[in-house]
Amino acid sequence: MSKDTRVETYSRGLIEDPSRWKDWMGGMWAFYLHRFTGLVLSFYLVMHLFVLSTGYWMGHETYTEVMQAIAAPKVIHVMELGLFAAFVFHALNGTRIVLFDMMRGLEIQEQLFYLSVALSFAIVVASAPFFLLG
Amino acid sequence: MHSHEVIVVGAGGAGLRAAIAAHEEGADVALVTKLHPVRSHTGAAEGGINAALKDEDDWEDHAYDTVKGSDYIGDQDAIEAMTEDAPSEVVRLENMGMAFSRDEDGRMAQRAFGGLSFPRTTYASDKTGHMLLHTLYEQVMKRGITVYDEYYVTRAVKEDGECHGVVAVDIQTGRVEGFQAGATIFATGGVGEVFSHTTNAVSCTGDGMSIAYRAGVPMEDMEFVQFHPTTLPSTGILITEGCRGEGGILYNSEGERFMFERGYAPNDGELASRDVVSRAELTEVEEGRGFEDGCVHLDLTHFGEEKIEERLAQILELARDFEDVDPVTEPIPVKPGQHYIMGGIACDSHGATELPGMYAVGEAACVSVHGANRLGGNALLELVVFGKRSGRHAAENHLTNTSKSAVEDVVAEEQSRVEELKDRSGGEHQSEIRADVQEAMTEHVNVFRSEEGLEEALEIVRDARERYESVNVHDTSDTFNTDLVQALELRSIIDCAEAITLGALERDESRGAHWRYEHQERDDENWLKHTLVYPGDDGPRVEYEDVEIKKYEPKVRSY
Amino acid sequence: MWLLQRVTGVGLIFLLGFHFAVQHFIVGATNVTAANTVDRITYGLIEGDHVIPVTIDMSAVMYQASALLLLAFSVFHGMYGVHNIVVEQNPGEKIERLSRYFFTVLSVVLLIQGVLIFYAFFAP
Amino acid sequence: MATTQTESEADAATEVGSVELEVFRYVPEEDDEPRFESYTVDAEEGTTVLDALIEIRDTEDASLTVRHSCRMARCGSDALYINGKQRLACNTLVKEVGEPVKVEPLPRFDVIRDLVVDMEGFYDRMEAVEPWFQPSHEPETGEEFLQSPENRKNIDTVLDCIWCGACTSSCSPAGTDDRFKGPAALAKAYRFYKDEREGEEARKNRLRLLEDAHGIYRCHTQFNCTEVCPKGISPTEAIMEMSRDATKQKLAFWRR
Repeated sequence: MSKDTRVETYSRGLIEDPSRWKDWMGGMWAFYLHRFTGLVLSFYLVMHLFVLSTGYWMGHETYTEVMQAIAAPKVIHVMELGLFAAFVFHALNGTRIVLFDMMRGLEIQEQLFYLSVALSFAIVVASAPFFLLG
Repeated sequence: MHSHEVIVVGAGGAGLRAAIAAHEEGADVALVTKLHPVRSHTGAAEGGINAALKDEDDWEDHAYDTVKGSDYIGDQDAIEAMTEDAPSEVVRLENMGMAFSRDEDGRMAQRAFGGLSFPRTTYASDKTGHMLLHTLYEQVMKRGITVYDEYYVTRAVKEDGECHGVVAVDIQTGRVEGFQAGATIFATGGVGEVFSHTTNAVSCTGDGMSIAYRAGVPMEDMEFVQFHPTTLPSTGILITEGCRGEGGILYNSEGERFMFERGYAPNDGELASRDVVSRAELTEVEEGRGFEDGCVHLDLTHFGEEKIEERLAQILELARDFEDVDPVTEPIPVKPGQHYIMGGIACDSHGATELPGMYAVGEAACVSVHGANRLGGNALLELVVFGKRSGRHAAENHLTNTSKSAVEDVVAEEQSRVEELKDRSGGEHQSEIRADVQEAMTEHVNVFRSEEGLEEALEIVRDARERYESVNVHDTSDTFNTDLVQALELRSIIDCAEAITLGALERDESRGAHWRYEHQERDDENWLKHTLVYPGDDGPRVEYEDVEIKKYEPKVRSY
Repeated sequence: MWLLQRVTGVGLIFLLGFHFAVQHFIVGATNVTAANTVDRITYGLIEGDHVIPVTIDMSAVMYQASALLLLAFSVFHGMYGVHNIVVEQNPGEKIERLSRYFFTVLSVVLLIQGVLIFYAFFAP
Repeated sequence: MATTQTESEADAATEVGSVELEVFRYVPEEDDEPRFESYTVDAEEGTTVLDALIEIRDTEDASLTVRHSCRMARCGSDALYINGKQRLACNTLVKEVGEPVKVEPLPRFDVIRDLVVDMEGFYDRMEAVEPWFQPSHEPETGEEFLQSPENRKNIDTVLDCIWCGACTSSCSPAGTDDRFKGPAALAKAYRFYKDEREGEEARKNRLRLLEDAHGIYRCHTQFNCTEVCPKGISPTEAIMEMSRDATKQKLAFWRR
């Protein structure tokens, strides 16, 4: 860690960190899930705007064709449901974090995490038909 | 090779305070310590720090209490110096940011303690030592004082009757390094590891005393070892005197409040001084009125949870974690355990020893303010008062003609001693010898001492010294070799154990913490004097020195 | 910035929630055409004739505001979030600065692109 | 375990029997890579992990290296990673963590040897928050700063920090970002931040010191630090309060 250490030290490296996932406690899961879903959503945002840009650069016809083509395969619907799940969890856990910022619920942080997971799950299951059928 | 004007060995409360004082006097000062400063055992002190802060209180009463507590063998000039400085030094700590517990009016709170005529023990919950240690270390960081942590000092460099610094093993790398200094202050703490049942950390091995002793400076009053009346039976962990100060009660197995009912201390009861309470407890146990494990019960259940949590939070934690007892609802089993050594490196009230350039302070020193028995709350006070005095004195009077080559010579000698230790084969492991010494000392040189037992202990200790000649270090690594460090520490333990036992054997009277079966009375005619143990060619040599008596003539001591 | 991340985050819960509701609960992903996109952006008219059969005719300005806010908030929240992950690896001043430039530029590009898309379907 | 066996409770009170420990070993002169070594020791009801390690060192393998000193959870030397969590070896009972007891040095710290890690970086972090008292004014001789008992009580828990490093070891942002001071140092800063003796100016300075890009806002409320702290401190809470205050202060900039 420090440069002015007297002895050679052995660094176990960062690989240690995720490899200990079995030991993670609630807060740690919340953090990694939040981060992961955040990355997914950000990546989607970039791609989404890229796809939509056909509407500007290639005209309305092409836009409609592209949108229809993308939405056609069933697997896309499942992925969209996944995206929605990411959003719901990120939003609920984000609410949990904002609560902490306001110094609320610090003692029940772990329960709040489980609550946000459970709520996300419920919302996603309830919404699934719209994605898979629509 | 490092060179500083003042080197402080040991970074507990006394060492840190001395370093700060020396730095304030403008000296180039560095701390050399075998533990990182915040790991020091000062942090485990619980109860508080005595000072006559209040208007109704008087430092001279504090001085009298201390003299009486010392069983009249404390040097009264030093005691007066300490108690007079106490209020300003405690305020100084507050000004450094120390978080004392507070009264309603926002001033520092004080509570009652054993052997004191006024509730003058200033405290920070039951973590006073922790707060003190951290506050002082914060000030060391602020001042940018150099700290060499995890260096084990093995020897003082002595040439032409002066101390030119020390030599230490860098525990992390195994290298032997020299520290040249115009003044070396030993603040290395106590000797708990001499005993098996102790409140002390395993690092309290009396290194400083042994090093100074080997440089020709005597150990003073080593036979006066304090046994704290309330330690946990399984681990020896300290249960603060603050428990009794706040109103905790000691019961025997017959439900008697024996301190009163059996007449040990008809006036002060549980708040008699520590030697009195420890003896009372053991007497109860020996007469069959104890609990399992040789314990009595310390009852706090009448306090209610809130008070315990506020004032004795740590006790709650310790009793629950280490003894599986909940002090809120049940009494804590306690028994006496080694806690403190009143003796140490002989020095004057500026911490200066016979050897120019060498100082001692804190538990490692014997200024003699505690005499035959230390009062609770006076140890932390000693640290700050004499820490300041010795640091200041050392900064003003350090030697200027120290020799670099003398240090280098000793580095080479110590280097080969360490190499030789590691290369050895055969012989016993240090842990076996250490355990034998500890057991013998706990068996025979405990609260009650008999001539026969002391002689047996002395024999075992001397035998251990012979066995140590061929001690074997199994670990040959250079990196963080704790096996080596412990082997080196063992020699200090043996040195101290021998001085303690020898002093106890010679002193055929009972005074303060020293109690002899054959001579149960105090003998002021023959023994109003300090024991000095010098190293000699064929074993230690004992000499005596008169006690400094000023205002307070010895009289019968009762609580 | 930290606060802004919080504010946009909370805002996004509603904006993105609305967006999802429109796209997947009312219109349905398979039914996106240029025509209904134009309807929404120009007139604030959301026709749910596929999944949930409701028709919302909200104020055009409201819809436009929500769409543009969604764009701004999501671009900021997303890009600043990813930048933070980079910073947190303590990659050194240089890469940190590069990351800041990169995500700033990317954000601007995304914003412009978003506005252009908006413009493409704004046809009163 | 023992609580369900009502019959043999008296026996179970003293004997737990032999316990297996898997201990992380790395001696730089001998090992290129760390390895795990198995030991078996006899344990009693009250045997702590530290007791077991000392037993191994004294009787089986003298080369096993671990920092320890006070044995009473005060010096903070022996924070280790025991069965998946940062704990103090001296107040962790062997029987409470389950077998085998897997003992590793603190994660995210570099290893010097065996269970001994390099604490220098940790100490640097502690020092970086200027953890010393900065009073509102220079006191006159003998003047004592006043502090209300309530204010003193507010900082009681954070004052108890023993610098063991368990929290900082558990914190992922502190692991990846050297410049993030980590939970221990920030809790230490909070100890002064909340101390009313320091005054308004010092409070503002303390926040200013903490709120750069690698400062308090790096906290991701993982709560690992709070979970592992052997002294029951919640650094997360301290950090949240300071970041809230820092934000408020910034928002109110036009009022000044």
